[in-house]
Amino acid sequence: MAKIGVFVCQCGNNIARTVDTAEVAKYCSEQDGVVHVEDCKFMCSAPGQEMFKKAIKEKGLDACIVSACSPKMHEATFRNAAEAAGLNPFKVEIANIREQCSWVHDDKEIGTAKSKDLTKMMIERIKFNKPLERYVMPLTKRALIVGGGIAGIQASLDLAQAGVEVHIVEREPSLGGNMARLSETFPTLDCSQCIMTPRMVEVQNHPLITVHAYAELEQLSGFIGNFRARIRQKAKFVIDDLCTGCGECWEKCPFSTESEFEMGLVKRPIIYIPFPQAVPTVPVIDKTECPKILKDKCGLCADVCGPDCIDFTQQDEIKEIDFGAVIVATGFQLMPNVYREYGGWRPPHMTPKKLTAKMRKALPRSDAGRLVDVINGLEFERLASASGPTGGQIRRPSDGKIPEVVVFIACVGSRDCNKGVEYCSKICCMYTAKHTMLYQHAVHHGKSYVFYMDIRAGGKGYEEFINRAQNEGAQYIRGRVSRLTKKGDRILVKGADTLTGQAVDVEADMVVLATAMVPQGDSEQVAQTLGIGYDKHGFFSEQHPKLMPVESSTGGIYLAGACQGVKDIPETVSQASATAAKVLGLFSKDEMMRDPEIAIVDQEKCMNCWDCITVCPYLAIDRAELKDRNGNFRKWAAFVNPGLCQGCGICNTACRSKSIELMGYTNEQVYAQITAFGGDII
Amino acid sequence: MIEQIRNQARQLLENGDVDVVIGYAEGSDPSRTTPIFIRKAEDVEKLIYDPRCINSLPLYLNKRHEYTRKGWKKTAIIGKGCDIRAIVQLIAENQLKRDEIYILGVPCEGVVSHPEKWDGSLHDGNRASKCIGCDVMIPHETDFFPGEKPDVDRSSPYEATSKNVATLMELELDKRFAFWRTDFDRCFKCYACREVCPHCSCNTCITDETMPSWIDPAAHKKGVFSWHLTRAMHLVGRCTGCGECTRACPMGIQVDLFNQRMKEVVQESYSYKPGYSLEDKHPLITYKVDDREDFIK
Amino acid sequence: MSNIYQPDLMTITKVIQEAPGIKTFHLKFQDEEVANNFSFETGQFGEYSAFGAGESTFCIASSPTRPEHIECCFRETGKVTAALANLTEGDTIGFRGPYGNTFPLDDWKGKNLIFIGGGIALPPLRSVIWNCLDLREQDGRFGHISIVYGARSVQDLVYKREIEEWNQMENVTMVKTVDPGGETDDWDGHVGFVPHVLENDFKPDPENTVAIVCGPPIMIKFAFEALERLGFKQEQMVTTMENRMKCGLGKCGRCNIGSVYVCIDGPVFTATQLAALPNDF
Amino acid sequence: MGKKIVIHDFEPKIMAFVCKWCTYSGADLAGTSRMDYSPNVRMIRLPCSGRIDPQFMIKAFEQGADGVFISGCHPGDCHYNEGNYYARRRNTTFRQLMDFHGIDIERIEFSWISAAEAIKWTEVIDAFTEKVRELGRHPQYDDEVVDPYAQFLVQKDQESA
Amino acid sequence: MKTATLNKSDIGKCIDLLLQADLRVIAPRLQPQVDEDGPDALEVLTFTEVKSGEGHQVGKGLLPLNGVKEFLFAKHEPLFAYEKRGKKIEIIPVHHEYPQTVIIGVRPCDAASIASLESVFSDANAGFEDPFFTERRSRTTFITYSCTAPDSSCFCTSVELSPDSAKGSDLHLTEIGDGRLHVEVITKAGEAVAKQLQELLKGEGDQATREKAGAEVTEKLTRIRDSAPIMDWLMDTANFDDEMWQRLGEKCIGCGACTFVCPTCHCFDIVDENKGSKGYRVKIWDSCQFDHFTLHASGHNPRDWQYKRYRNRFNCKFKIYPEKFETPGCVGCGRCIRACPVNLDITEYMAEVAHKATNPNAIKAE
Ligand SMILES: Cc1cc2nc3c(=O)[nH]c(=O)nc-3n(C[C@H](O)[C@H](O)[C@H](O)COP(=O)(O)OP(=O)(O)OC[C@H]3O[C@@H](n4cnc5c(N)ncnc54)[C@H](O)[C@@H]3O)c2cc1C
Ligand SMILES: Cc1cc2nc3c(=O)[nH]c(=O)nc-3n(C[C@H](O)[C@H](O)[C@H](O)COP(=O)(O)OP(=O)(O)OC[C@H]3O[C@@H](n4cnc5c(N)ncnc54)[C@H](O)[C@@H]3O)c2cc1C
Ligand code: SF4
Ligand code: SF4
Ligand code: SF4
Ligand code: SF4
Ligand code: SF4
Ligand code: SF4
Repeated sequence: MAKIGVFVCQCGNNIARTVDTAEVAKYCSEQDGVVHVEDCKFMCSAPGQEMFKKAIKEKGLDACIVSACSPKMHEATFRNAAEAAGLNPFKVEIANIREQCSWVHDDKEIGTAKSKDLTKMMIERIKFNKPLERYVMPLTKRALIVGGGIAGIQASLDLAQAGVEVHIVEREPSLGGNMARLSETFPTLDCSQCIMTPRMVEVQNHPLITVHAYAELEQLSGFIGNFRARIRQKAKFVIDDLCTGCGECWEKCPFSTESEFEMGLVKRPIIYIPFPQAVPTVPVIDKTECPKILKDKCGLCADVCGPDCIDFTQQDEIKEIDFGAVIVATGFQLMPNVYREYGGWRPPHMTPKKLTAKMRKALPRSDAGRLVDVINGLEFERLASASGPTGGQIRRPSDGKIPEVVVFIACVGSRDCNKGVEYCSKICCMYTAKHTMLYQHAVHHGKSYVFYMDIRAGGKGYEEFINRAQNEGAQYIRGRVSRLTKKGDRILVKGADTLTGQAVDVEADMVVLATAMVPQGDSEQVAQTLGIGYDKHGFFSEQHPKLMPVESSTGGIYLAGACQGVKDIPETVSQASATAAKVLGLFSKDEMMRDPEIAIVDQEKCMNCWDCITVCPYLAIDRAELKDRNGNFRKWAAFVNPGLCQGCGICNTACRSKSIELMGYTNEQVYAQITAFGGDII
Repeated sequence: MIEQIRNQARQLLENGDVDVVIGYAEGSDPSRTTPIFIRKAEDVEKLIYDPRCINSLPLYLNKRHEYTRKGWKKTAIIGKGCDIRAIVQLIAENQLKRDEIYILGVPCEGVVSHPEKWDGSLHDGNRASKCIGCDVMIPHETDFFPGEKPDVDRSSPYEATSKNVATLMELELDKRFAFWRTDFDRCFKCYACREVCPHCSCNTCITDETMPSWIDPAAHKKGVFSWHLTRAMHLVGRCTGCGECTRACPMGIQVDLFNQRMKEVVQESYSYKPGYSLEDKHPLITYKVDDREDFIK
Repeated sequence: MSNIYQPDLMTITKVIQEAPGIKTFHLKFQDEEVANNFSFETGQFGEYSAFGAGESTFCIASSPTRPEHIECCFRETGKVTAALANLTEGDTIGFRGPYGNTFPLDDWKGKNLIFIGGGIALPPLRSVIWNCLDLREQDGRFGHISIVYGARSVQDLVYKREIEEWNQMENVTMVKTVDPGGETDDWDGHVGFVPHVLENDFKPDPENTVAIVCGPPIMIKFAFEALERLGFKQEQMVTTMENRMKCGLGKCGRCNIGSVYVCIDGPVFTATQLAALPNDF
Repeated sequence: MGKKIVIHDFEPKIMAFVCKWCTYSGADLAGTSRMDYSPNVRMIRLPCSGRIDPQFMIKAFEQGADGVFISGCHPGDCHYNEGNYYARRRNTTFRQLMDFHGIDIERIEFSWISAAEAIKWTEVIDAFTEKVRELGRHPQYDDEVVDPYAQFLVQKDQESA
Repeated sequence: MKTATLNKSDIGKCIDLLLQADLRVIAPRLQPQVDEDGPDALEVLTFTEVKSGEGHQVGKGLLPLNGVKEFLFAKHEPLFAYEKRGKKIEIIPVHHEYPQTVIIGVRPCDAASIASLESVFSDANAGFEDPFFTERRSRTTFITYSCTAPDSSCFCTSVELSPDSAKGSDLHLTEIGDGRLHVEVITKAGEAVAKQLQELLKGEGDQATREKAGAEVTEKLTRIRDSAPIMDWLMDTANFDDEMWQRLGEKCIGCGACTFVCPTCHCFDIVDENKGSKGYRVKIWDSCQFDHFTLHASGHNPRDWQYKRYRNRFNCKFKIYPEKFETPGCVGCGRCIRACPVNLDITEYMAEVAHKATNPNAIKAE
């Protein structure tokens, strides 16, 4: 390593104006280990690079310093050039004497002195640079998509169309997610089912897409390019391959329970598909309700099934499949139960997390003390949907009457640290406006009021959409509703108009709450299964809020749709396509090259305290058992997975015994740099 | 009380439940006690416990003593509260498994600060200052405790602050500096303060590293300052306050004051005290998004 | 006031990469006078410094019969050796020495010699091998010379050229071996641990023979045992110890085995001497 | 461009440890925008402020730095998500420790500087250099400056008097 | 041998006189404590350079925590400097101008320890002379002070010394009552110092009282062993593997405190302190109690277990020193006993060995 070459660039006049490059070169030539110096007009020019390569070859240089512009500019250039000349690229360092010296200092003396110092620091540092080899990793070109809402559907189609094999794991018996519930969608008011169903069918028919409906991701191991997923295919008690989707079974099923898809507004049979356009059209038996499974009574469906595909003994099935990338598209739910707040009694304080845990026990509709006609947005969507329980007629749940007066309340649970979540759910303004219109279109004489805090309609055509809603008759009142109470068969809405400062009381037939959009109830658990980060609400965290908004904190796992934050459909779809692009980028090569500037562990020194494991943001560190020659267990030690490590070096700092070290920024390198600046002691 | 402990120890050894009992025995002069490893049931009579039992025995449980502990599958150890905190911390740091040890807890009324100060009884003049405000006089994590263990509330994240630290903090900066310079002048880097620390359990301490030389190995001013900064930093949020480093220092340097000061900082900033939970992660490897940052420009 | 800790400066005239991580330096004193006054005998060692990193102990790997330069051969194991490994021709290093006792060549007159070495322990042997070969050339003072040398793998063998040279020499038996698993396809030597090959394949005759063993402590132990089984007596077995040392002057206190300081009373010991030492090595 | 640099009798040595994503880029931007700041600082580029080991700061002081400057991305902006949070905790404690040793923590500056904050970079660096210049040479390891023993005893005596 | 008397109260004046003569004076002094009356505070007495006769603790207290060894065998001794210039390296000798020094208030055990150190560092040991030690030694004069109140850890009489021994001393002081000191001038250097103190020294000493005083103090020592059988026992290599080493030594934690405070422990390390292209090679203290002290590059460690390291220490004192240098390596100061955090007591080893040496059969039967 004692053969260091130093190349001082004048950068035309950019550096030479305030730095005497010849002087710097001369100074460097006197340094320990430097065997070659060059003072050059333009290092990055073709002749400059040629000279650089020539010097490496002819002088047999084993390390090079280029004193020039910021490493951000040309570090890669010179590293590549060195590689071409047969020198390990990581034996090239840049001393930044332009952006951080010549351009910020006027005085030539100072500029020269500082340049000398900066270069000297690099000379000392490079003596400890180790030649590093990029890691080559295999790559499985198959993508896993968790969640089959519109985000998952979009991403899968984009990928499959580009020739990538895709598997979708969907928890429910059908694809579709929340969008399938919507009636018409803002800002164009086109029918949700109409635009969605063709895509679902396309997914089903695409030869490269495999849908695991009614399945869950149980475990994900491995790392970018090399994941292995354990997928639990929940028992449907129906044999997929045989079922023709004729519907005999669900039509004959004598028992029923509340329909999740219909938000409990109506009932569904025990063997069911969630909604008529479901994909796949294979029904499942709800084993928690089925009397045949629970107490061996009934079994009617099996009798009626022509192809004989009912199998009550079916077990959950575990499939292990390898993937190269994962797209998470698990979506959202509406904050459950908040409307109790307006129901005349105070609920216990609950965070959204706790609320969601309780969601499963969705409140029974017939609950006496409740205001049955206070519903949430999705329920309204179902009421307004042509395929919904009322066939698109807006009728209130309690008695089926067509409501004359409907009050819409925005921001229920959103923007409210105390009773809900701090953030703005962003889509509520829009869908509330949509709802007023849908209502208005369905009930021409009806009167709709909207209590709102602010109108947020920042989207293409969104403000116009709100204006349209107001023009079509919705009365917007800026203010909070303090209480909802029962008054006869109506609901008394007590509110205030903060613009006029007056109390407003409205007697409504139905109240629609625009409740906050929150993550799925199990999002934290899902995040842990996947090994990705999540924020305090439970939304999955993106790698960087601005520059890497679709990457999760773990390499190879991408985020699409509402699982990452509140989104409407256009945003969801764009993000889904973005993840597809990322995956395609990853799959564009046959194997992966990983930067070697990653952490490695000195396993003998490691005292297995696992501090590094705690701090690593990428879960890149694992526990390894060291064996002796005879294969007996000797000790535990940390082990860095080069596929996961992103090279932040946080572990390096956290490790007290300094058993883990970040290549390219080793302690010795940094120390050499510090010491070189320290000045004289003799 | 010690009789109950002896009986329990005897039983453990006789039944083969443990291979060894680590405890205290009479030392080589009347003011001192010494650690003892008891392997035979008949030797349990040697066990004693009184305020002279200063040593932090969990030291022998950390990895540096692997050689000594070779072949011990299960170890019983006599622990006063502060030592048990050290054990708990070792477990939390994965240096020890809970089921490898059997904790014979002892109620403790405090220990003497130095053997030299022992005059036959414990009183305010010789009770170690670490014992003031101690909330584990009835230890928290035990397998055996002589008698009933009353419930003690240890939920407060604050431990008593040290009077000595307060005195030093009141000094002006340059005086504090002068004080430490005087002290550090004496330090010859024997590293006794490190070796007695139950939490300095690294296979190779970074001070013994040569690539790079983390701190100058010499006992000159630079070397000593760097050593003490390093040591104190490594113990932030981990030091369980046994005070052994100060006691072990043959040059009378009160090294534990750094740890005590850092204890206060950690309490103030992160409401954290080590050695109470088998799972907690220490504050330097955890964070909160809204941690204090009043000093950051 | 002469400073016993102050090294003389030497220039590296040649660097040879012997095996991965192992290098040989050829060294010449920079000061004429020092060079003229310098003499050493085989078996002795020196303290070599890489300025900025510190000092390390290596034996002098060249033979006193070839005094044009001295050689050392070292493996990269730590700070100093890493720093040394970074030096190239023309660079300066420091040297203190020679220190320690020497191989008792006079006692070996007229005897057959077997040199047994493992891994990086060939350098000290190489010095004495060449010394003996050269002396035998001069006056035929030694009988047959055999060399048993092994390393973990073919790659790790040092002095590959000289092994071949010895192999070609008349009146020299060269037995080379690598540990099981370390052989290559074109390997023509033995496969097995040195003591094993010595005992089972080579089977030297103890009659009028001295065995000189060098290697890691564990190899020395097994080689001695093997030799004893072959009928060698303790006084026929010689070794050199490589205890860790800093000063080489009997002061820093770390190389002692009982009251014996390897740096001043060693590094060359006969098995008889070792047997009398406490079990502290 | 160009305030004139005045060379003072004492020019402090300032060691800066910065993350390469934010602060280093911010400093680069200062260059590209031809801003001007004091030349006393030497930067060591690290991947993340979470990589800044207190050991580096100790070493820098030990090696004669008069001030140490640490900087990384603003909270929430860390390229690695959380590195700067760990850095913050480390420094909270490390500063207090230095303070307890009697070392002026004004000599350690911690700042969040994003890649866009070139102006902030120059301002903070200039102010810090000025501050350290006023504090003077870092006396920590100088044998000559004071006889600490005498000084301490004198102070003790004065106090008791 | 010349004798004189000196008033005990004049020691401060002595120090002033020596300082006036441009000598560096080192005397026991108390070090400041954060809270002098606090329960944690101990008196910290050390040999320190003093700038005036005030506040010294000569003759008070027991032993200073540090021995005098650091003034002869420095904690940090630059051996030379070097500077790298390209391929060339220049070695620059460091100029050591050690001040002429007087150490006053040295206890007999510490004074005797100098002889032990000398035997290691002088050219008598393998013909290599450590110039730094000898240079410092030649410029240092020891004024010793007989002990009056040994503590329970002292055992100098077990190693052929006594609380009033003048071995290794240049000028020896013994309390003879009435606030007077008996002064013995022992060496030339002592005489030179005595000359500086001329005005304070009075008449003749009182040899008889001095001896009586010495004998009285000797009576107070509690730990008394005969070291001769110990050495013999250790000479037998078989005993190197005796079971007692592990039994007694397994509690040792290898902290090294005992070796650092020991006035005769001399192990050191040589390291480079580098800064850019310049640096020093320095000699620093080290200890045989550290695990990496003997660790080989191959990972093999001859003393892999802590008890073996303590065994080495004990052997060093009672076998290696006597065998190599014909002086015991221990002066019975008891510092290691006081310093040891786990109360590992060198005299327990001595007792055990003595027991084994004198009752070999009893042990075998055990
Ligand atoms: C009342 C209301 C009205 C709306 N109106 C409009 C509108 O008019 N226009 C508009 O643009 N947007 C509208 N939106 C927003 C729109 O619904 C969302 O943007 C969109 O549905 C987000 O799609 P997604 O795929 O991210 O999530 P989802 O639709 O929630 O899909 C997630 C899917 O993942 C599945 N899943 C969840 N967890 C798991 C798991 N662990 N394993 C396997 N599968 C899992 C779920 O079953 C579901 O199928 C409205 C929202 C609401 C609440
Ligand atoms: C008489 C003698 C002759 C030797 N001859 C040779 C030789 O010809 N070729 C050769 O490659 N090596 C030889 N060695 C071993 C060589 O001295 C060490 O490998 C070297 O000193 C390691 O130095 P370092 O500074 O690079 O390692 P360090 O950074 O100091 O330490 C690295 C590791 O090496 C160990 N170590 C340090 N110094 C020594 C030492 N002196 N002996 C053993 N282990 C040590 C340390 O414990 C540590 O584990 C010899 C040793 C002796 C005593
Ligand atoms: S932090 Fe260091 S010692 Fe602890 S497990 Fe990680 S690498 Fe090992
Ligand atoms: S460098 Fe960062 S990403 Fe890599 S292992 Fe360490 S903490 Fe994890
Ligand atoms: S125990 Fe005391 S003398 Fe030894 S290293 Fe620690 S502070 Fe220094
Ligand atoms: S000082 Fe730090 S590195 Fe050394 S043993 Fe203690 S914790 Fe480990
Ligand atoms: S071995 Fe102990 S008693 Fe003997 S001289 Fe050393 S410190 Fe004193
Ligand atoms: S004997 Fe005591 S002082 Fe010495 S190393 Fe062992 S524990 Fe430390």
